Amino acid sequence: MKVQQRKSSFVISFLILLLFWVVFSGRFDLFHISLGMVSCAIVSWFVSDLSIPNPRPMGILRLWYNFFLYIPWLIWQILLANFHVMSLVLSPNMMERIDPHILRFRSRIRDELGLVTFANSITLTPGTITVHISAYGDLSVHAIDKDSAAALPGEMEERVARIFGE
Amino acid sequence: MVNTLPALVIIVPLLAALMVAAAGFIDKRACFPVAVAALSVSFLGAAALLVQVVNTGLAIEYRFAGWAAPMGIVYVIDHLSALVLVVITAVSLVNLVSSKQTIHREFADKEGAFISLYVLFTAGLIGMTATGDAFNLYVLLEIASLSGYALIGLGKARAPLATLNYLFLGTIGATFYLLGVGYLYIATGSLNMADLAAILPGMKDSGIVLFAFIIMLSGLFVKMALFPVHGWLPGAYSQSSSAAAGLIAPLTTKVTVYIMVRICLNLFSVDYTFHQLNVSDFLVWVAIATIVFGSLSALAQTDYKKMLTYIIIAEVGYMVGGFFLGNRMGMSGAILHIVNDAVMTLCLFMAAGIFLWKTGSEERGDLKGLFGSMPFTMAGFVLAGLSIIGVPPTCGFFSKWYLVSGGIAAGQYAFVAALLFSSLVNAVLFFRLFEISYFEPFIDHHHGSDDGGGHGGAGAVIQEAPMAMLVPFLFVSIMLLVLGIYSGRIVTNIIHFAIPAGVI
Amino acid sequence: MDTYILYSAMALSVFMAIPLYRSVVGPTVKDRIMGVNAIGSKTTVLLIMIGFIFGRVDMFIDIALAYALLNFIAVLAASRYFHKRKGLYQEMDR
Amino acid sequence: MDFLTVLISRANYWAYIILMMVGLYAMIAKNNLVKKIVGMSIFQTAVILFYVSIGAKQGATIPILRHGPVPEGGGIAHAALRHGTDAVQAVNYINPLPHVLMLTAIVVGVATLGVALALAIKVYKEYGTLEENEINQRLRRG
Amino acid sequence: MKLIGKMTILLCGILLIVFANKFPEFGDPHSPASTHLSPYYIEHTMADTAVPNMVTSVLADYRGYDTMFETTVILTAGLACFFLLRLPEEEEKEIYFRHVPTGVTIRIEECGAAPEDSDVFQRIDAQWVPRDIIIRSTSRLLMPFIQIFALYVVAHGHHSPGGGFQGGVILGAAVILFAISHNLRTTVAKISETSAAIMSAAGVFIYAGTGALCVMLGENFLNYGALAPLLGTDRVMARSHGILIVEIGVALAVMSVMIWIYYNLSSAGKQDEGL
Amino acid sequence: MNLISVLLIAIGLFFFLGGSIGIIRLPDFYSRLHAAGMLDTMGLFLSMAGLALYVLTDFTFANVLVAIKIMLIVVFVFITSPTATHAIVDAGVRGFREPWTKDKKGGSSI
Amino acid sequence: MTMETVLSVKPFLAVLVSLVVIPFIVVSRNQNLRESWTFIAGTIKFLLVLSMLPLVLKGKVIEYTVVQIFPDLGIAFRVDAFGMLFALVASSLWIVTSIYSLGYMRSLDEHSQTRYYSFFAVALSATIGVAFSANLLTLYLFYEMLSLATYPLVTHHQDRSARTSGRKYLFYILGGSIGLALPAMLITYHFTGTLDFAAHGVMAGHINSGLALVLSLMFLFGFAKVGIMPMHSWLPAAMVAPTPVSALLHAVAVVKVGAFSVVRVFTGIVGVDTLATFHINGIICAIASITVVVASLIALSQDELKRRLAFSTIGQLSYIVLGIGLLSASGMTGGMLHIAMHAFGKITLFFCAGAIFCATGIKNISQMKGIGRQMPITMTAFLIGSLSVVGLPPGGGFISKWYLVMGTIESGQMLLLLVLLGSSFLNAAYFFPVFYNAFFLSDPEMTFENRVEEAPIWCVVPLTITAGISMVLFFYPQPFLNLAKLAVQSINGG
Amino acid sequence: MIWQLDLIILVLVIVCAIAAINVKDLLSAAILLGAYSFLLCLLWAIMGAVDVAFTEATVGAGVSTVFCVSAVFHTTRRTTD
Repeated sequence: MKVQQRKSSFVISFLILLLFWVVFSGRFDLFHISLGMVSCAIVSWFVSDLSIPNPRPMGILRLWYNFFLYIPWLIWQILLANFHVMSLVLSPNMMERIDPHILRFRSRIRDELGLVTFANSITLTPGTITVHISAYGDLSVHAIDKDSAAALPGEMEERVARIFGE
Repeated sequence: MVNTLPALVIIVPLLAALMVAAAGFIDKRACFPVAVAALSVSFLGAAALLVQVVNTGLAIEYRFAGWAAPMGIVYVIDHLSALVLVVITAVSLVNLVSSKQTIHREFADKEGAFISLYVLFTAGLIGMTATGDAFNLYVLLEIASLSGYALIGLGKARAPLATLNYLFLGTIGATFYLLGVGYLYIATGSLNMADLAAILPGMKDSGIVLFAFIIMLSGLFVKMALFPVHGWLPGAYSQSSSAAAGLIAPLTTKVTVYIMVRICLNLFSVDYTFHQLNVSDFLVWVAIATIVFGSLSALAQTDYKKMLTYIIIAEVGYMVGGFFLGNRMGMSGAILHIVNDAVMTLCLFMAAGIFLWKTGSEERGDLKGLFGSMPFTMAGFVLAGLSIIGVPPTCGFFSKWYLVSGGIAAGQYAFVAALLFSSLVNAVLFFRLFEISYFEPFIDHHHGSDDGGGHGGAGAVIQEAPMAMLVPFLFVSIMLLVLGIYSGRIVTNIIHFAIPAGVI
Repeated sequence: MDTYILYSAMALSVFMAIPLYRSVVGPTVKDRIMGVNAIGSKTTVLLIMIGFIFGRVDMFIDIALAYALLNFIAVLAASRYFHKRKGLYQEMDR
Repeated sequence: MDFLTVLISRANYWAYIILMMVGLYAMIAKNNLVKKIVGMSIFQTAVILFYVSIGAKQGATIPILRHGPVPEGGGIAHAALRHGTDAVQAVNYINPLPHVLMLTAIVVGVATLGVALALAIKVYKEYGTLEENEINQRLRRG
Repeated sequence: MKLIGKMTILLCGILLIVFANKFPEFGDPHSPASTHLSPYYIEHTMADTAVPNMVTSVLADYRGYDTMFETTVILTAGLACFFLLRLPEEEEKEIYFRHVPTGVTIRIEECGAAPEDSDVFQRIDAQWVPRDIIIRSTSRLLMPFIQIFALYVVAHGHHSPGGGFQGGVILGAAVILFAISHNLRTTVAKISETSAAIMSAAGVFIYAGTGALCVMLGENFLNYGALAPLLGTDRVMARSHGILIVEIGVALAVMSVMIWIYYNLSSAGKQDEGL
Repeated sequence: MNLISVLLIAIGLFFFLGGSIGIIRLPDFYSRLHAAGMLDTMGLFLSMAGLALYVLTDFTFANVLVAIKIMLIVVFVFITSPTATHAIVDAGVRGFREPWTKDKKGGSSI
Repeated sequence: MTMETVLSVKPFLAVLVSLVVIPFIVVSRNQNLRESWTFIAGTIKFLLVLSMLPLVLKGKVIEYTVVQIFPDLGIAFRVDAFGMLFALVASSLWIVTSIYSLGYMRSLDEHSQTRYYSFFAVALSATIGVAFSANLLTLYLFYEMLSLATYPLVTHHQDRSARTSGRKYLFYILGGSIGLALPAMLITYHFTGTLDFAAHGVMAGHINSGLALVLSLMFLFGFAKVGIMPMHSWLPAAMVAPTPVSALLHAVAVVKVGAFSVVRVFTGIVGVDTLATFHINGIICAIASITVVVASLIALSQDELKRRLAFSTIGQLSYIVLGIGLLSASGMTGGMLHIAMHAFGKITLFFCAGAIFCATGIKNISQMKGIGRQMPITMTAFLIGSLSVVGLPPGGGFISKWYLVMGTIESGQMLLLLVLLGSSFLNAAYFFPVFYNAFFLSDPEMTFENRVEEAPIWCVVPLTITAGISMVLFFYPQPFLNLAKLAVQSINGG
Repeated sequence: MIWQLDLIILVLVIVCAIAAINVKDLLSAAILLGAYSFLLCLLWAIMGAVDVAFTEATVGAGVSTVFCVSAVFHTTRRTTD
């Protein structure tokens, strides 16, 4: 089973990496493609047990699909938050408007990758930064003002949880 | 068929260094034989090159990657470089053979790395000597320097600090050299020495070329430890382990002097160096200062190895001063002294290694009674000392002869006086050592017992160093005599062709 | 358009002085790391812009990409110092 | 040529001199070994700046041959190229030689940096400090 | 010392400034530097080596010999760091383990050999860093992409900037990233010091060996044209492929040396706990 | 098309400026990170998008790849930037640096 | 007069032979074997030298170039009359001294005898090398070799006084040769382009008067072994050496090498004409005379026998220099002859001093009261030796002094004649007390009363031989006289 | 070569260099050295030296900073100048 797992994770990473190679390379003659194959094989052999510990081919596809759905929303959120922080920073009475504080809460996401995605999303959204995250989902978040903090955990957590099927 | 010898001389050590580096992690026993074999091949190659050059009288050019001179990198083996190549490979080989046990004792689990660095250092020097490309020289200089830092750095307790200082100054020197190459490049657009030499006479009055000359020479002066910038040398050399010192001390400064000679003669022409610029007088005075300073500082040392390092500084003064006398005699002397001083210094540092092996100390006072307990070693040591002093028929005398003759011919009596002064100081230094080892009773440091008693060495048991150390050492000390006797041949057959015809 | 990009690049390089100011002056080391990080992101854009100015953007992307990736490693290494060690002032007291 | 023109038209050279002197100053006059190492790094990069400035060529593009035709309006840094032909002309490309040399110099720089830092660590292990004057004091005392 | 330093610098600076004034115009296409040698490289690179990136062709072919030693410089640095810093392996006095589910740290004294790592018990450093899942997961995610990018850089040195050295450094940096985000011991277990050292020597050996192979085929050292019969191409393409081969050697050497230096520098020679 | 890219780049620059100003004005480094890390990332995203669009004005296959690569940089930055920010914050926490809050002014804003 | 040149390897062999035996000496564990090697070498060397004598007496010159070190200068040997004279003295006396050392060293049971014999052999090689050298470079080479080889001999006892003396010895000898002789040689080489000894010197026409004077003085003081006055004090100090060493080296090899070198340089390099035209000889004579007188006066006040002999040597050596400085044929003949005559006389004296020390352990003259009765043979030999040194018949010294006196008269230097005669008187004055003490006084403690107890036979025989030769030379000085005359002829002839 | 950018970056580079050797904390010096290499990378790119820029980016950002920080980690941050 272990060998099986390794094999499939090898194949998955190989395919993904080959895609990247093609994008990087932009050359499709035999020579470069074969070079790419070799390179991808080497890298996948090297990292297959690291990056994709338990491969589920269909799961990964679904995950990615969900993920791509999540991204536009995230970007929109980030943009909104950006304008908010921007207005904070550029406002003459900035010192009155900001109110940095740390808030702590526990996320219901259990998947490690999910937690990381969630934490990074929080950080990416201006106004909030994940200070610490434990393996059990305890987050401490530094927020620059009350408004930024208000949205947490909120919708973002829902969406991330949905990606990772929880 | 291409003559591949010039490439082999450096490639074989390089490949061997790689193998040794790997072998150090696989099977340590393989390191030493591989290195010795490679250096032997390199030595034989260098000797064959020398013979070829002397026989044909023509420089051998080797084109790397098959590209002709200004485009690619070429090696040019002429009389001068072939001679220096032989010296480098020989010194390196002999010292490696003799220090097998020392290496084993001092760097038990890093033997592979040490030998690899050792061979890389040699390869760097070989490349510096043979290359005909100004920039390639920089790269090889850095290889030699880096491996040199490492070799020195793992010595005695103060070695890291001293080496760090060496590293700083060495980097300044190398970077200045690189800057000089850049200035030449900006002025001419070329990096090949022969090509540069062809272009430069057309732009004698260019300030850029002048500055290139100044900055390159200042860089090299730092590297060769000329007087005001000598600070790094004593600490670094005296703190290094004996196997490393036996390699680095004889070669580094000499090869740097060689490069200076090469740059002044073959890159900037004789005409430019000696007639266009009036720096030679000034540099001779700097050399005089170096000699006097080195000699006086050597007098103040009680540590044997530290004394040697100051002597090296003084010897650098000999060579630089002799070269900048600007006449055939002086230059012959300087070039001959490159050879002789390398062998002499090697001999002295090998002796230091043996003393260290024997007494565990490099203090002057700990040489007590060694004449009695190790007569053969001391015989070789005396020969080396006499050679440094300049007593005939050891080789030191003959190079000094040329130098003094050159000094007289150039009317630089101060330089002559400095040389003689330094000879006398060396006599004092070495006879002080001889006296200590001759008159005072032997103390066995390893066993803590005083078995000399009464007359020094009268009852001492003969306890020579191991054969593997002693035989190369004696070989080198006999070479001092042989070189001395054949110095005439060296000068007439080799060095005279190395000096351009323009020099009187 | 290229002129526009040139001016944008100039503006960006002027903006770069501000994080640089933070990393030069910045009271704590963390401020400096942050400044460097900010310089890094601006540099990435700037590299691409230079590519446009040279008209050879395909050649500059690789640099920018490598830059983005390695900047991350440098920042990580620098902050890693604090993960393992205490702050400067405590070290001085010690 | 008035002062400002000289100042600007050779700005790279002035900058290299300043950087070089900054590095040299740190190497000579600073007391702390790591500071000296930092200075050394700066010193070396100054030379790189010098070389790269030698290689610079007005109106030329980067030293990688173009495959296709020149795009319209693409690139203002190499105006010459636009009225060039398809044939490779030296005047259209920046001199690659200094770049090659400087790759080597950078490599040498990082190698030296590594060795220097290793030595600094050893010095610290030996003396417990990186300040040269403190080390010297310690040496003098014992 | 400071005064001397300032004086020296003043002197050097004045000297440099005086002479810098004599330079040709900055960026002048007609300066000697731009007209003497470089036109040959620019105009012949395609015909000689079929490599559009002149820097690569000059680096690995025209001046390939330089580059071989450049790689050797790096190897030397690796060897030097090892030689200077590496301490002999010593019996470990204390070993720390962490029970992952509870987060309890256990300290074991005077044990002979350390017990194996398991999912439950994890060996940790004395200066323990709590397992930061963000950094760890991100690095893990990024690693393969960095590596494939690095390999791309190595392979496409002919057509775009990059080549063996840059690719090698990125590869090395990827491993360093792994070491930073996880810990040194895991990394050393994955790529041991021995293999790093041997790989670095092997990398340079690929380079020098290619050159030596050319010598054996009866041409000058590093003249890749000699490889044409072996590769089954014409001489120009053989040069191109030869360049690729040596670039791979450079990449291998640089990568492993960077890892090697990092191992030694970050643990001060003990190779147990890194940065 | 060009107009959009000009606009995007302009907005991106604006964000960069904002991030820079934030770096100066905000009181302590936790809050500065909000500006430095995140506004910059957004600026980068927007300007890169503008540039990618600009590449696409000459719509060839090679240029599409270039655009994809540019966006790939953005993706990487979106992954690395929060991680780096987090690492710096973590460093701050481990350096026992109290965040600046309104009640304890001055605390660590030096 | 053109000289016929013969190429032969013999001079080189003569130099080499004692070097070749050194390994055998070192390896030999057996004492007898070791010393027999010394004898074999000595005999071969003597025979080699002797075999060249007929050729030289026929006015031919033997040449051999070993190696060409500089384009026009190499290590080369050339045997002419003067060199032959010196070589003959040195090689014959080596055999005698070897016999003597055998007795002396064994009876005193000295340590490190192997080293002793080895360096002895080296010293002899160097001496012969100096004698046969064809140019100044070769001469210098062997001169230095001799200085260094004698250092271990001088400091043989390895005690504190040996160390001090060794230091002094090296300081003067090496300091002189490196500091003065070497630069003088190089300057000469620079200006003249050659260092070969020529009959009329090589300086003429190349060097002006001031430089010639400076160079001459540099040579004179640089070859410090000749012991001209300010550079003399190493000689008494070196008397700490075992007596055979003092005997051979300080009566024959070392000091005579100094004298020989000075003569060679003055005649072969500087040239008699140059000396005369620039009036350098006057200065040299003055310096030599002062040395003669002062050394003799000092010798008077010395109580230790060997020290007295040492100062006597200093004085006698200056006779040689003086003889050359006279520039007259007889003077030069006398000077050269004095090398031989003084050697035989002085070695006898040293042997006697050693024999006395061997037999009784006494060093001072004041303690020797009545010793003549105990050691009649020794003291008789002493008498003959001192007669020779003082210059009275039937000692060989008379001949040389005669020629010296004739030389002063020839060149009309009456002041120098006075010096010569006066110093002879002084010589007599410092030797007279020795045998007066030995034969006519008696010790109050009657130590030596009627007990004939000579030194070992190995000591007595050599001193008898040398005393005999000394006497024979008075009656039959032909070999040396002919050689000296030939030498002077080649210098003045043509 | 783009001289306008060149000038601006040169100023920044010099400021950064001077700051790197004057800052009173070795870790900061190491980090500023990293920033210095970032800026240099830009400078090379501006002058068209893409390969040099690439190398500088990888070395300066990826390796030298890490090395410096490691060294500082194993020694000390304290400095008097």
